[in-house]
Formats: sequence, structure tokens, C-alpha cells
Amino acid sequence: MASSPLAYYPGCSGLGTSMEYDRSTRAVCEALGIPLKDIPDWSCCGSTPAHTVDHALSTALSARNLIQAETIGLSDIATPCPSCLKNLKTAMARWQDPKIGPAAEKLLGKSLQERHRVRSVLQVLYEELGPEALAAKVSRPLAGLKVVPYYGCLMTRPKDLMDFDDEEYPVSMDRLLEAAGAEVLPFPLKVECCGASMGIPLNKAVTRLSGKILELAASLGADAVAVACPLCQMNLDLRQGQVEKANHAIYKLPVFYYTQLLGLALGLPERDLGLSKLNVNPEPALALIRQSRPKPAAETAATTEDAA
Amino acid sequence: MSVLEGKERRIIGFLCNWCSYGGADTAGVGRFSQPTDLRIIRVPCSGRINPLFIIKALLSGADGVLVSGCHPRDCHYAEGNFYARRRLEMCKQLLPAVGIDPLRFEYTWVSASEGQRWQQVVTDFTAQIHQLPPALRFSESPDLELLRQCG
Amino acid sequence: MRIGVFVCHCGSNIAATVDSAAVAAAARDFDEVVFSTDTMYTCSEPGQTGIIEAIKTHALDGVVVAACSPRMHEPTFRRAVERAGVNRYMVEMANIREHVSWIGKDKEANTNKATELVRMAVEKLRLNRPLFPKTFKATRRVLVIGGGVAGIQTALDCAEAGLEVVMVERESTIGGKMAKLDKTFPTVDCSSCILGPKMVDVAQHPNITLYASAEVEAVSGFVGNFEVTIRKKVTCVDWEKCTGCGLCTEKCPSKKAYNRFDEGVGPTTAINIPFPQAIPKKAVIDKEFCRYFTTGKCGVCAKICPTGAINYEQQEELAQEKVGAIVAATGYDLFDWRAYGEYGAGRYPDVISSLQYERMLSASGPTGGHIKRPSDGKEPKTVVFIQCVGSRDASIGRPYCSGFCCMYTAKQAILTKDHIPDSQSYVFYMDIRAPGKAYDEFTRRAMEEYGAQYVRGRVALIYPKGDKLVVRGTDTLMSSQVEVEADLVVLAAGAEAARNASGLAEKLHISYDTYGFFVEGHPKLRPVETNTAGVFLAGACQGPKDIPSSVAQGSAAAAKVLGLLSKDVLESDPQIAQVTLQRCIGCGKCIRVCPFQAIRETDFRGQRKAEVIEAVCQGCGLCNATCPQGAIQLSHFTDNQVLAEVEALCRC
Amino acid sequence: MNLTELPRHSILYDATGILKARLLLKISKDLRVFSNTARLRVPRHGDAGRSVICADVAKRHGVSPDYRKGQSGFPARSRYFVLHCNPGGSGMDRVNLASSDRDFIRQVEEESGQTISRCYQCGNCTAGCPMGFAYDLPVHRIMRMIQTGQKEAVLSSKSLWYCATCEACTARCPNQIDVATIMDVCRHMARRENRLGVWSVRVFTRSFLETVKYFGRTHELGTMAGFMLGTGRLLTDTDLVPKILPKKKLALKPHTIKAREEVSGIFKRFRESQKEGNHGK
Repeated sequence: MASSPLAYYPGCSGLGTSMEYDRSTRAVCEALGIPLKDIPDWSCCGSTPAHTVDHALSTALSARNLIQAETIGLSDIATPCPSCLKNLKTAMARWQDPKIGPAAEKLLGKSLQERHRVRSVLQVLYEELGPEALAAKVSRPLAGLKVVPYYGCLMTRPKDLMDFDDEEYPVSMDRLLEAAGAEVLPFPLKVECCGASMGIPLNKAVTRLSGKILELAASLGADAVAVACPLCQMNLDLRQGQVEKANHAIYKLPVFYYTQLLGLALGLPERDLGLSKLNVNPEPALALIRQSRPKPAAETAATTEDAA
Repeated sequence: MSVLEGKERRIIGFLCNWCSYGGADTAGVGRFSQPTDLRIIRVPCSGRINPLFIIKALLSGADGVLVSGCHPRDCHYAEGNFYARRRLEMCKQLLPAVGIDPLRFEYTWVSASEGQRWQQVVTDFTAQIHQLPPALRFSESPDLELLRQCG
Repeated sequence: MRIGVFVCHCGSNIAATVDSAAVAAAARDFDEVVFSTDTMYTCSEPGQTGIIEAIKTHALDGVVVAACSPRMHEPTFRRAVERAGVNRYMVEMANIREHVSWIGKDKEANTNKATELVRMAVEKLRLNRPLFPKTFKATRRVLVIGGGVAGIQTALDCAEAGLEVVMVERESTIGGKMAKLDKTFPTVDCSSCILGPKMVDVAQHPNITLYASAEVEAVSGFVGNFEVTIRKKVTCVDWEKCTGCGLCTEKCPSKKAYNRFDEGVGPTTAINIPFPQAIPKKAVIDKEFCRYFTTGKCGVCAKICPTGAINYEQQEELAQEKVGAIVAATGYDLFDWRAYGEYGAGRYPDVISSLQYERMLSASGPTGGHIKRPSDGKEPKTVVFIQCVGSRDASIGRPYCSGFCCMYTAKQAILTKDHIPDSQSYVFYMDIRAPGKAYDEFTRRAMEEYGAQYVRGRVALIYPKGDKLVVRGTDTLMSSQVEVEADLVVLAAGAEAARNASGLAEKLHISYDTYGFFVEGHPKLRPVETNTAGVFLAGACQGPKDIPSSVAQGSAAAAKVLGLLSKDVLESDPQIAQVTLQRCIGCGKCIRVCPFQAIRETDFRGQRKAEVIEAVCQGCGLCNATCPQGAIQLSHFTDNQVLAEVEALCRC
Repeated sequence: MNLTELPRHSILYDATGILKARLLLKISKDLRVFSNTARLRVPRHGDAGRSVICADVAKRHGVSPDYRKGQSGFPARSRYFVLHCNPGGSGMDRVNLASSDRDFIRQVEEESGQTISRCYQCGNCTAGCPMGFAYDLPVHRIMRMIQTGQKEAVLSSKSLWYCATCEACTARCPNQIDVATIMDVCRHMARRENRLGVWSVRVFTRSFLETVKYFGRTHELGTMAGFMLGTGRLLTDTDLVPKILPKKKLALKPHTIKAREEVSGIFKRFRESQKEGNHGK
């Protein structure tokens, strides 16, 4: 496990619509002994809008944060948000591009010094800690909770850039949630697009695409969806009402950040996990979890094995 | 006649008959255009190549030497290219000792079916040699002049 | 030496970008060149006659031909000079076509380069000495590796012509992929009906020795005199005693063994005979599933076997065979489509490969010829076929077209309608490649008579929804996204080189391409030969091929073998290593590096010396480059000759 | 004149038809736009010149009587207005292959680092595209039109703006073409040429980046406000307000970073570089 702290990049939505993701991520990392240190005075990575306007602009906006991390002497960076992750990783790659790199450097007025390593918090938890070590720390297994893992379109692609898990059928979140005692259902649409930032300019995109995801999840008999992306969560959770209306359906599927679920399994107080911030009422799902009894460590390990 | 002044460099290729010479033929059959600098000497196997050939060529005024054989494990003579690999690598390491820029010598593996790869190899190596200053011609070599005076 | 130089125009192939006449003129100034000319087609009848006449007129004793690659026409010109009474090894070629005229358009640079290549050839020729081939006796037997339809054809053709044939097959039965097929395109005739009799012929032919469940372990020697070691794998059944009665397979309690012959569609027993028409019809125990081996107690088959053929303690055996020629007919394997994550990577039971589907269609297959979904055994009504899975896809390292998938998919679509009249097939394709006799008409029939809906586009995603599979693709001709809810998806998996083909190629000293397919001697003119004398190719081991092409190649390879072995003696290539005894210090380095054990130690007046075994030396020259004394020299590629070439290039 | 009596093949529109319709709606409140599908529909490129497809926004609107009457070919005082098309490179108009814009092809290749000729039109990009339903040109057709140098058609396509950059096309391309980057690059080119594209997407992008420019970080509420004001879609997502407000997630005040100027400087220099670039061209 990382003994020196990771430079933490919360991403803008962590201050707003996905504050529960940020909060639960910090709580879980603390409980698991993964020290995080915020990148000082971090700024927006530019997200999708920036790279659709210009690659040098997007690179400059993202690279600023890598340079900010350098100021505290850290080059191992973790972020919960896949969109930020992709932008930071792309910025590193494009910085080497003979055309974009110098243009970005001109815009930024600063230079990128180190070879950074940027990972998602999911990747850090999966690779540095691993499901087995997690299982050993679980005090309240999520037994009885049927959950579908939804990774979103950016977490694993493109393969060469993201360099993590299977591009079409990732399993890292599955394994972590299984280690937390949940029943993880095989979900074929793990990396399908939810409509992304089209929710505002073209609402139909979200009602259509998120609709497919929620519909399949419901038809599989899931109690909840676990996600790792703020935008996915917003589309599936906050906009679930819009989706239901457009598709004449009722799903009532709570959409948790996977970190919230891990936090529950680790026995962290619900307050620290921001469960009250969710839009679709999570209570029915939480009730299922509360029914389960705390288990001794040995038994927890056995559960994991079965699940694996 | 001579190497076209200013246009070409003197590049000598040693190619094994079974793979790389065939690969160069395949490139020709496919009309994959290449720089004209390279002159190819055919040998049965890359294992036939004595590093002395390479050094002799470079000392005699060749601007570059390119050796190409079958891919390792795919040698027509079972293991000739394994020996070649060892010798050629050693040769590359030794070149600075005789005052030759090691960039003037490369070895690679191209199979008889890899016409496009051969085109790439030739194009890249020729460009690499054009980056370097022209080698001293045989007659211009100061060492030789020195030798002649001594002799 | 009196040298003549002949510079070819090759029509416009050379003359378009090389001034052949100028090259010929420049060559007149080269040392010892007494005659030089340019000709339109040097390899043609008048061209060769021109060489012969020039030799006689100008008393030439060496010839340089500047034309195409020596890999193409060196033998032609060697025969030509021999007809004029000059030793055939007194010819050198300058490759001014493949290496000059075809790869550059700058005529000045090309002409200059061609002239230098001629100078190089002249300098080398000046050091050539006449060489005389030795003759040796050839073994009139042939080894056929692989018992698929191509190998079977080669074996039967050779055996009929009187050669002794040794056939080695990796599986426990011959028949290869064709034996697994239900019907064959474009005639829709029954595969086992046309292959079966040929398989029986192999078993019964007095000239054919069959090693099934065996692999080639090692090959040594050379054309005419190969020494082959064959490893007989453990079957735990004494095939001398086994009658193929099948009692053991009926009683075997382990009934969940992986069925290799049926591609995993339906299980088999741990002791099994792959299929009723198997040749040889002998039982084999799969140790991975046999209870005797997994639990230590069982032995039912041993008890029941009426001839006592079961032998759990059986050991591997090695057999030796001497042959004069080898035919590789090792076929192909199906691409493992699990590389496609978007098609479920094997997670969805109702997404199957084309060969699995073929087994389902087959009346002797695991479903008795009924199409059933693996998940629930139901008959599918909507079947989606996806072509180019593992073909024409650079992203998974398979950029080539497998050739036959378009046709077998059309056949499977037709058979689907035959089996389930109220079914609807959809075929996702990129291009329909049907260039054979009656092939395109066949694919049209699939559409017109059998109502298969062809959709031009790839499929991006398959996912299960309820008990259906949602297939999400494009119809590029409609320019729109399409979706089909299918009951069964059949992936037309492409062909790739047979498992461990490269390993066999290394044993045979033949080349293989990037994908593991064996490389033929010439892509057009030597399709079944290899660059290793005495080793030939047949069928899909050279590249994906359908049945007619494989059979044609099988016969072609047989013809080549028969041609080679029709003589009692063969000539050896005299371009081999020679030892200069005075220089040899007997260090033995050459003996150690020789890959063919062609050099031995000998005693010369009490001194240790190296001696080349002429019949064994292959002429690689490894010893030449190794010898610290320059005592061992490869004829026609001596140190002096290579250095003369280097000097010719550096001097000009 | 009754629109339903119009021959189906008589009305032309261009690829930005919907946008023009909307602009006109802003200008003139009593405007009626006709659609043969009787609902707002994004015109498909292949439809141009063949069928009547515009937006039926609201039957209660009248029509600007003499708007573009001269060009429309319809009687003056028509109650309907007709959007004119730019026939180049669309529909059944015969494309002159020799007029292929080679510079455009080269520019796309240069800026994206991709080889366009690698595309063999299998359609896998389109097959997996989640936003395909909103596109006027499917992705594989964009690729094809780049191959044939149809700059106008590509850069005026709405698809560029509806692309959600999910990269499914890139991930599944059998020829390893980074299709998503090509879409990105075409968008950049369209933007540099001041093409309007899809208004709502542009406004959203602008609103988002404005907040970044001013505060250093996005401000969700600010982005929304900018979008609503920019598009006039004042009711966007108002249904979500009662859901999100009690959660106290939306910060009213933006989170301004200390080094605000550093970020706004990036934007300033970017704008300057764009101006220079445009002048240079």
C-alpha cells in the first residue's frame, strides 16, 4: 500500500453535485490507510467542453494541476472522477505531442517537469489494496444487496491510454463490491454511455441512453446501481425521474457511488458517506444491508471466495 | 560512375538469401518505393557475415552498412541468425573503438513476406545515414595517407 | 577470365526506369569483360540463345546477367550456360529489377545503381571457380504431416503412384476440420460422405503407414535422406489390441469430458472414440477427466474391454522413419473469438463459433442434427451470423481475410432454413467474397431462395436481455444503426495458423510468416514448394484455404514429391564449405557451430583437421565466419568474394 | 395554400435548417415551420432535396408572410416559409469526385494524427455510437466523406456537436483509427470557421468554460444560468430544482481559486492565438 500520500484531485463536481462521492472517497481512503493530500489550489481540468474546443487548451488546463502537484513534491496522483482522469492522462500524452505540447506550454506559461502517474481511486484501491485485503477489513458485509456495477464509458477506454482493467468488461469494481459482501450481478452494459454531458443541451440523449441502462439493471433484479463517475451518477440518479417519465417506466433504483457502498461495508457512519445526498431514496437498499449482521473476519473471507 | 554527388550516400546491405533478400524482392514486386542509396550483397545466411566485412566496408568509405537476416528462431539454417545476432551486436559495440559512429551500422530481421517492413527499414536507415556527415572516401582517409607515408 | 555481360530490359519492367543500354556500355570497361549487350527478354528463348551464341563467339567462360532476382531465374541461366559448355556455376546475377527498377523512378540514380550492381557481380564472378555436384541415393518414401483433407489427398496420390507414405496425425483420428463439417459449399453435399471413403482408403492402403495421436518430434538430414523421429502420445489404450468396439465408451462413468471433436458442444466420455467414422477407430483416454487418474480408482474400461487393450501405465514411444521428402499439411485452427470483449468474450452461452454450429447441424453431432441453444436447449427462431470475427481486423492482429467464411456462412444460413423453416437468419458482413466456381450464385441463393437477410456492417455489441441476445450493428447501406434480438448468434471465426505451426516450421527449417502460416517457395510459381529442398506444403498451413483448393494443393504436392523421387539419385548443391588443410589448425570451432553436424574431425598426417561431409553440408557459411584462420571457405561466397563485392562498391 | 398539398419533393432545406428555424422563431413569433413527421426532427443529410422535413414547432404560430419569398419559389404571402438548402455534397446531388478537397483531408489527418484511408467502412463506429439517434450523418459516413474530401458536408454536420466523446468508436475500430479524435478535430475546424453547429451544445460548452475562466473551477449553477440565458430555454431542468435544492449540493457561490488569473490567462492567450491563427489563414 502507498505509504507516501497520493496527490488528490477531487474535480469540480466534488464540490457540488457529487460532494457525496468526494466525501465517501476520503472517508474510505482514510479507513483503509491510504493517505490523500489535496493538490493545492487545483483548477478545472477542462472536462469534455475544453477538448471539444481545442486540444492545446484542454491540455493546458489539465496540465496546470499536474504542475500544482509538483509544488508539493507528489507525482502519484489519484482522482475519483473518470473524466478528470482521462483529461489528466491525455494531457500527459499530448504534452509529448510535437504540435500540441509546445502550444499548450505557451498557453500555460509553465512547463511540465515530471513523469506523473495518474490513476483513478478505483484503480488505486484495486491494485494497491486489492479485494482480499479489503475483505479482511469489512465489518458489515453488504449481504443481501444485489447490485449492478456501472463503470461508464471513460473509465477503461481507450485501452492504451487508460491502461486499466478490461476495456469492454471491467471487473475491478465487481471484485471490490464482492469483497464488501454484495451480490454483484453480471451487467453487460457496464461501459455503455449514459448520455454524459448531453443532459442539458439534448436531454433526450440521457433519457434514452440512461434509460437502457436502468431498464436492464431493473430487469436483472438489481436492488441498486454502483457507479464510479459523477456524471453517470447524476444522469442515473438525479435525472432518473426524467428518464422514467420519458420511457413510461418506474425503476426506483438507488444509484450509489461504489465508495459509499465500500464505506458502509467498512462500518463507517452513514453521515460520513453522504447517503442523504442521493436523490432516489436509498432506504430500501440500506434496509437490506442493515439486516445483515456483522461477521467475524474469517467468515468474511469465505464469502469473498464464494463470490469470486 | 560514382555515388550521385549530393544525392546519395554509399550504403551497403548484407542480406541473407532466404528471408531478407526475399523480403527485398517482395518489396520490389509490391513496388514499394525506396531510396536508391542501398546496394545489396547476397549471402546465404546472416551467420555467414563476418564482422570484418562490415568494418572493412566502413573503413573503405561506405557511409552505412545494413545487415538483415531471418527473424530469430526462423532461420533457414536453424540457428545461423543466433550466431549472427551475437556477432553483430558485438560489432556494433566495437565500432567506436575503431573511430566509427555506431549509427552507421544497423542490423535487423526481415522475413521474405515482409515487403512493407523492408521498405520501412531501408527508408529509415537511409534517412539515418543522411543525418550523418559523409564518410571519408578511401583516397581521402588521413589514416591511409599516414600509412602510405610510413610504408 | 573472359566475361560476358547481358543487361535485360524485361520489356519495360527494367527499361522504363533503367537505361539498360547505358549499363551494358559501362560494363564494357570492367576488368575481364570482353562482351556486353542489352537484350529485351534475356530469359526468353531468343535471349538464352543469344547468351549461348555469345559464349561461343567470344569464347566466354563467365556470364553476368543483370535482370530480375536470382531467386527467380538463376536456375534458368545456369542451365543456359551449361548448354553452351560453360560450368553452370560460372553465372552471376545482378538484381536490377526487384532491387532497382521497381522501387525507384529516378532513372539517373537507377542506371547508376544498376551499373554498380553489375560491377559487383563481375568482381564476384572473377573469383568463381567451376563446381561439380555430387550425386547421392534418395529414399523413396514420403512423410505427410497432418491427416486433414489436404494430407489425405497427398498420401493417397503418392501411395497410388507406388511411394511408401508415412502419415503423422496429432489427433486420434484423421479427417481434420472437414470431418467436423456437416455439409460443404457450394453443392451442399454431405462432408463425411465424400471424405469418409478417402479416410478408409488411407487406413487400408498397403503403402500407407498411419501414426495417429502422434507428432513429429525431430527432423534431421536433407532432401532425399531425412531422418524423422515421431513421438507417439500416450492414449492409455493398446491400439494393437483395440478393435474400436466402443464398449468402454458406453460404460465409462466419467461422462463430462471436454469433447474436442464437437468443439465443446455436448460432453463426451473420458475414454472415447471421436466419431463413428474415425480412422483409426481406436479409443483414447483423456487423463484430465478419467476417474482412474483423477481419483485413483475406477478401471471400468479395463474390466469391460474384451481384448484387454487398456493400459493405464502406457508410456510415450519414439519411432524412427527414413524418408526422402516431407509434405506439411497441418491445416489451420479457428481464431479464438474470445478476444472480442464486445461479443461477450465467452460469457454468453448462446454466442457460439461457426464450427460449433457446424457440429450442431451434423446428424452425427452431439445434438443429433437438431439446432438447439446451448443455454436452454430451445430451437432458435432468429439466428444472427457475424462474419469477419478474427478476420480483416488489425486491432486484434488479424488483418488478413480468411477467405472461406463468407461461403460457409451462406451455407449455414441455408441449412438453418432447412432445419427450422420458420426461422429467420441475419448475416452481418463487410464484403461478400465468393470468387469460386458457382460460389457467388450460392450466396445469392442464400438471400433469394432462403431469405437470409444480409446486412452490410459490423456488429459493435452483443448483450443478453431476458432470454434474447441484443445484437447492435450498422447497416452501412441504409446508413443507420440496426438492432436484432436474436435467439442464437453464430460468429464466423476466421482461420489462423495451426497451434504451434511455427514450432514445426523450425523443425523443418522452413519459413513462416508473421501469422505462423508457412511460406511457399514463390507466391505464384512455386506454391507448394518451400525454400528447403524436399519439403513441400499442402492446404491451409500455407494460408486459409477452402476444401477444393486444399485438395488441389494436396495433389500438387504429391506431384512434386513424385517428380523429385522419380530419380534414383539426386544431385547435391556444390556451393558448400571446403577446408584448406594447410590453414586449418584443428581448433574445432567449425564443428561446434555447424547446425547440421556436417563437419567432423579427421586425422591428417597425425594432425587434427576439420573435414566437411559434403552430402550433409547445407552451405550456410556459419563455419566460414567462425574460422579464426579463414581455413574453411564457403564456395561461391568466400571471404575474398564478399570483400571483392564490398571493394567494388566502395571503389566506384 | 395548404402545406399538405405541397409536392413532397419541392421543399429544400439545409443541414442547419433546424437552427435557422429556431432563429426565425426568435425573430418572428408568428412563424410556422412544417415537418412531414409532425414533430421536431433532426434532418438527415440523405433527406435533403428529397423530402420535406422541418420542424413542426407549434401549430398556433403564424408564418412570416414574405420571408425570402423570392428565393422560395412559393407564392408571395405564403403562410409558410421555406428553408433553402445548400445543395453541395448532400442528398442525391451528384458529387463531383474530382472536386474532392485534398487540403481538407490532409488537414484532418495532420491534426488528428490518423490515416483516413485506413477506414474500410465496416460501420462499427456507427453500430456502437450511443448518440447516433441524434446524428444527421452517421459516424461512418463522416469518415467516408472525409475520405472523399467533402469538407462542407462534414463541417456543417450536426453530428460533430452531438458526439458525446464516449470513444466507443475508437475502442472498437478494427483498423485502430482514433475516430473520436477525428470528430474532435472536425469540431475544432468547424469552430475556427465560425460555423454555428448545434446552438445548444455550443452554448453549453461556452457557459461551462466561462465559469472555468472566471473562477478557475466550474460552477454548476453558473453553467446552467449561462445556458438558459444563452439559449432562451429558461425551463431547462427546472423539474430537477425541487429535487436538488434540499440536498444542499448546489453551491450558490462559485469556488474561486487563488490563482484565478493563471487560468483566465490560459483562456486569454488561447483567444489571442485563435485570432492570430485566423488572420494567418
